[in-house]
Amino acid sequence: MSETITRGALLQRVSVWIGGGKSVIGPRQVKPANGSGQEVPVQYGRVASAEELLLSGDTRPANSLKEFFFPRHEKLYGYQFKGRQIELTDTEQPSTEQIIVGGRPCDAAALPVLDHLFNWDYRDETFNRRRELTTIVTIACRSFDSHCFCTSVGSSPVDARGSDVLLLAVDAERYEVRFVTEKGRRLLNGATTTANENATEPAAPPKRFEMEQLKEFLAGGYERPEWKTTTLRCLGCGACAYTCPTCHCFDIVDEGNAAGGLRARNWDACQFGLFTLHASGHNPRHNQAERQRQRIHHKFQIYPDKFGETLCTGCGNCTRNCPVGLGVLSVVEAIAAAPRENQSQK
Amino acid sequence: MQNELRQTCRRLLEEGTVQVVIGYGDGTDGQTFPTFVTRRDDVERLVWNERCYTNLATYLTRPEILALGKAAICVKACDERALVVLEKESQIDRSQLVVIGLACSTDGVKQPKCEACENRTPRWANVTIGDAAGETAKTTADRYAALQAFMQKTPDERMAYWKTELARCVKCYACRQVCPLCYCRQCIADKNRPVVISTSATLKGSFAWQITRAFHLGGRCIGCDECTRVCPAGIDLRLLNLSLARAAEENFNFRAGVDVEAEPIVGAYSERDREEFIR
Amino acid sequence: MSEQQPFEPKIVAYVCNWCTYLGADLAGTNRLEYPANVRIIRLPCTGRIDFNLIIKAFEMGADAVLVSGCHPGDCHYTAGNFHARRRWILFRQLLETMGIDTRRVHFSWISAAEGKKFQQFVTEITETARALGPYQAYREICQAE
Amino acid sequence: MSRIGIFICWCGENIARNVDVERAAAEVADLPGVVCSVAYKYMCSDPGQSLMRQKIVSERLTGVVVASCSPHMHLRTFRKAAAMAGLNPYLVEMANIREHCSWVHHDRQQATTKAVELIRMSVAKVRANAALQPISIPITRRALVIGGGVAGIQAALDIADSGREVVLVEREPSIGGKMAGLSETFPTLDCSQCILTPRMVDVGQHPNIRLYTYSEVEGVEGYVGNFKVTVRKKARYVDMDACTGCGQCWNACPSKKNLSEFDYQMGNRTAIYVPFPQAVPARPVIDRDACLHFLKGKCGICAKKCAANAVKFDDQDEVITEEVGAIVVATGFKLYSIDRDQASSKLAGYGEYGYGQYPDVVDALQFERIVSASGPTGGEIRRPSDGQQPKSVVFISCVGSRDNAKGISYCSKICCMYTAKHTMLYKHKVHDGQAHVFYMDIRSGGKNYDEFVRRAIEQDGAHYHRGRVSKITQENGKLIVRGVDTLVGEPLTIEADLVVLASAMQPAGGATELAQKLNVGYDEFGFLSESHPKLRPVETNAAGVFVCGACQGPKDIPESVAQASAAAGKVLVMFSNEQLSREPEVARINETNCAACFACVRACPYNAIERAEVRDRKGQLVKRTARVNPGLCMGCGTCVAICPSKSADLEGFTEQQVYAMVESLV
Repeated sequence: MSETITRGALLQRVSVWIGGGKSVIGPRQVKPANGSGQEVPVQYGRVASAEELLLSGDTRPANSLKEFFFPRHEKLYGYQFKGRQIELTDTEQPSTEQIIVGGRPCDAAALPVLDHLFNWDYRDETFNRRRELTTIVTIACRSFDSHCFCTSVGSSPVDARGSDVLLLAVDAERYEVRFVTEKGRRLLNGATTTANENATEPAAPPKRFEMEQLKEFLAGGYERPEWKTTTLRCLGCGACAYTCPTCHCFDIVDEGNAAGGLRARNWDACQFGLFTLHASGHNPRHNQAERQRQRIHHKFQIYPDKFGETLCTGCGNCTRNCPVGLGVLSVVEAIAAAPRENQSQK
Repeated sequence: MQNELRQTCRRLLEEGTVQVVIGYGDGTDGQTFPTFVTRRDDVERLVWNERCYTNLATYLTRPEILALGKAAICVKACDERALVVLEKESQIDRSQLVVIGLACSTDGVKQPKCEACENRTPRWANVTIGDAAGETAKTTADRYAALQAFMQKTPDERMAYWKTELARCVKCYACRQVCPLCYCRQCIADKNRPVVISTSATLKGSFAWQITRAFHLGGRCIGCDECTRVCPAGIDLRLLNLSLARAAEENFNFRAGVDVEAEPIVGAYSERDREEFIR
Repeated sequence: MSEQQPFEPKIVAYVCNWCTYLGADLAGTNRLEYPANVRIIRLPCTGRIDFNLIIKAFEMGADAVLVSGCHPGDCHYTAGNFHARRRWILFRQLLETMGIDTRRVHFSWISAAEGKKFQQFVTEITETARALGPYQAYREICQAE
Repeated sequence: MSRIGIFICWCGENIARNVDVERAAAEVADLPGVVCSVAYKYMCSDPGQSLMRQKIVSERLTGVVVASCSPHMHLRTFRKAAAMAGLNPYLVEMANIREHCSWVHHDRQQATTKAVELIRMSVAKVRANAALQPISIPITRRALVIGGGVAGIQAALDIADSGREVVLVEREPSIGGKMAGLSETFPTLDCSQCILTPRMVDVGQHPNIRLYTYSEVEGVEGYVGNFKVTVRKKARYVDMDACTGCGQCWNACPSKKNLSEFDYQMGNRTAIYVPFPQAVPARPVIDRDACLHFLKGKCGICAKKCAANAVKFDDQDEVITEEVGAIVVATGFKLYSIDRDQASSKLAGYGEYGYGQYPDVVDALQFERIVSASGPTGGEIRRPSDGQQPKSVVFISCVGSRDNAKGISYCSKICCMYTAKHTMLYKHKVHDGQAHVFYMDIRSGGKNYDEFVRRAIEQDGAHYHRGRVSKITQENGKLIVRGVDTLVGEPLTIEADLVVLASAMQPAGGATELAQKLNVGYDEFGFLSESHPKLRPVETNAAGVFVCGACQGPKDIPESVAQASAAAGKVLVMFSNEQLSREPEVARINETNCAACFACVRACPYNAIERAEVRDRKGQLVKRTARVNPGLCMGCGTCVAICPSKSADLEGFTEQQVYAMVESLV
């Protein structure tokens, strides 16, 4: 026995939520305002109507869900010069309820991973507030592409971590509903029916590398030449980090003028050449190989050591969005498969 | 062609003419990625097919690649224009570079820019592989058709369009990093004393950034459209580039990278430049 | 902006030290009155005036920007204004494409002897800006988060 | 933290009438970094300045804003005052609340508000100001003069007479230039050689002048005050020191039928020769292409005849390096070559006038030699073809000049005058002859100039026809000149024995190549560009390089001489100090960030930016970079705007300062 919901019933709920002033977020085709012919990817975004949502379970939005909890630009507080005094104004805490519909499980799975970071030595008010205000309905992936590798990092297309509700498509019109949290149950209360229909488990992408092999390499391969050879083509942009559901580096900037301004938290990315530039002029990571090594180490060694969780859900966004097809998967595949006898080689 | 390419590269590496070949390698799903071949036996990794999009010229100014030694680079006719500009701007020394020209067949690389392709065979390569035997005369109108269509909108509509589009910009700077002509050691966007361009990915910061990026390519952009291709937010940056390219062609009869003799229009002037807009 | 007070546009003028700045001085010496909306920023030469400054002025809430220097051939540094002119030709096209209101971006040659022209031109662009109203579109861009 | 002092001037009633200065002073007193804000009746007065000086000391100010008149009026005054009080003068800024505010805005409320904003802007700027030190450059107080015509001679003598050394380089074997070949000069008809040759001798004997004739400037390195010039002394095959100029050699030389350059191919000279008897130096040179020793390997008569043993057949070119601080270019002109191949495809010749085809069609300089007492005819007017005295001579002006169809749009300025002179000289020697002049306009502006032309017409009976000549043909030994007299409105045909073409002046050959070596600009015709047509007429955009004479544009002798003295004066002003002191508000390059695209190098109007290399201690190339030579930079800031990464910045108007100003406008 399982719970099911029809597509119509779901969309009807969405319309009610939108009508009620809630922010509904989901994968949608970003249409350019003109018809210049430019192909525009599917992205997660706030929808104005239920019809915009793409709920087939086949979409792989180019962005991740993190920006709805940890936006790319977030005002921390404002300041005004008043004579010789500086007056600070607090930022209003978020208060709009958000409902994410049609998220990918791998995107949702990143959120509990990020919870560690935002609640470690300092409890981040706005992040946690947004987490509380948000309910997440994910749809199990019905398909995968060559960049998907959730199974390699211990996840799967039906991974319910981070989701409040996980839907599995039964057919084009119906979903099997798996409630993960009470919050999720409350959200769809009354919209589901009990039926004796279970969705077939979707096919999972093949395992691309062995985590154990990777960890072994990371433990002893800091100076391995593969770091350089596999990352030569990296251009040093932030496309991987900014579309990654788990990357969370940020920069604190002041923006203002003679009257006042604001202090903000902006996304930052470890592949930028100036990311680690010190005020002295020294830059400890002075080439892309070192920056890529840092990225992989952070995801698979440093973060797990600190928080017990891998900082990667295998969504494949990094590789998919990389201008030169370089991402966690391509680097890790290469190094995990590197011959072992070279382990000690400098 | 692919075999010929591999043979050529093997020879260049064997003879020690170059230490590295910058070319295309196979990726998953038939995609191709930039690859750097330093050993002759690795030339088998090189491919040439209709998905060789990247303009590899962007690697010619990167310290990681320069460190590999004297290079041979694979270019398509469209990419090759970047070399002309880079040479004019003292970024490359053609005598220290072997250029392998790859001719695109008619059903070759398919990108929006291919619509306005005028020349499928590189013109200044040291070695040219394949013969596309094709120059398709294009008019100015063909070149700027996309822009022309866009400019039919009213200024307010154009502004509204860019507000929608740039709202998606996350400032990942893929447009900058992929650009063969954005080789500054420190971009003005990263300058903080003073902050000329707000670093935030807000509309304000994104407008300032995209205006600056486009303008700094004014009279320099060769139209490889890599910025547009790689934008994860799907912003049609090409329109901005085209507008400056058209301005350069209409006002100064200049197209970046098509004439090895022509001097850059940036840093130059003519006493006869138009000025009807100046009061 | 209350109903009683008419809209007073903010106008930023980037001018060269040797021609337009002196033209403005001459307007003063001759007591040629003009609206008080313009704020002059003195730079050595139009050759020094970068397009980023125009954008920055709009970010600071300017409703119009004026860039002015020596007539061709009169540049104190012989060619700075020619370089500037060439940049403006390109830059104006970009502004058009972006849909930025080019009625708010003015370029002029005003010599040290043209106090009268300075007065008239500043009056005219102030009136134009007043008629156009606040540059709401760019303010929205700057306020969006 | 800055400690800024604001000083607001009433300027009597000038500012105070429309600006509430006390209110303004109060409103800006709280700006960040401001420690004192006062208003005073007259800031520029002695008490006003001393108030500022006191405050600088008592308030330990790190920056000053004077809100008063235009900086063009008093910025120097206030900077000087600040320096007296021990504050770096470049930490003073002004807010122009008079010319730009109180004088033009009569609404007191608005004017005061604006004054406050202007002050706020200046405060924002001065907080980002840096203490700058004047740039001083050591200079070699020695000048190079290129070209030994009348302009070069004048400039060299003026500089040398002031006690400074001069290196004078002349391409020909003798100095004297075009003027040495002229007969008489307008408007006084004094003999050209009589006035010039004493000056030539002065040059030759001047202890401060090092003269290199038969030499050319090959390369120029360095910059203002510090040029290194390489001069190629062409092999002369005569030992200049040993030779006494006795003339035995050229009198004995068997190769006699060589066309004389000095006589414009109308006379002959020997293979070993002095160009003309009054040559300076009066030392011969051997023409390799005419000398039998070089052509056939035998002869050597000159060497045998030479008592001083001065003939050196094994002489070689010599390259000499001279260090100088200033350069005067006086390379002069040549005549437009009429029908010969034109150097530039933009120019067209005058085939229809038969020059080069008919020997009796000559140009103006050839006619000067025909008239000259030292010329090939000994001063008797005879035509080249048969030596007959011409009874009818046609002079055609504007041959090339003012003729867009021929590619020269400018007026050569001197032809109207010398053509009048030619008709007079002709009439004075051939009393029964008739001179005809075809002209477009007569341009005779100058002291006693128009009177001179009137004399040619009224006293010496020259016939002036306003119109162009369409064609010259030859029939029965006569030149048939077909033209039109537009005043009469009829075609006009004149049978002439001799035709003289007043062809256009052009810069001397090689002038543009030289200009490129010197980084001096030139116009489409090759005339060198002065720095400012009115205010810097002898300076060029290459600091330390000056121009005079016809290389800068067509001009006559008095003008060339005046300009030469002006150039010498500018050189001497420069040499009046041991160091060249320059304003420090110049550009600088952040060499770490510079991407070496060199757009700034192309754009710099002063060629003040060079391509440089940064090397480590071992001499390994670290990177390339643009680098500003502060000795050449004039501070326009064009490089800043053109630099995409803003690696170029301009002291006094840095990005920090300018953006601070804009960002204060809120």
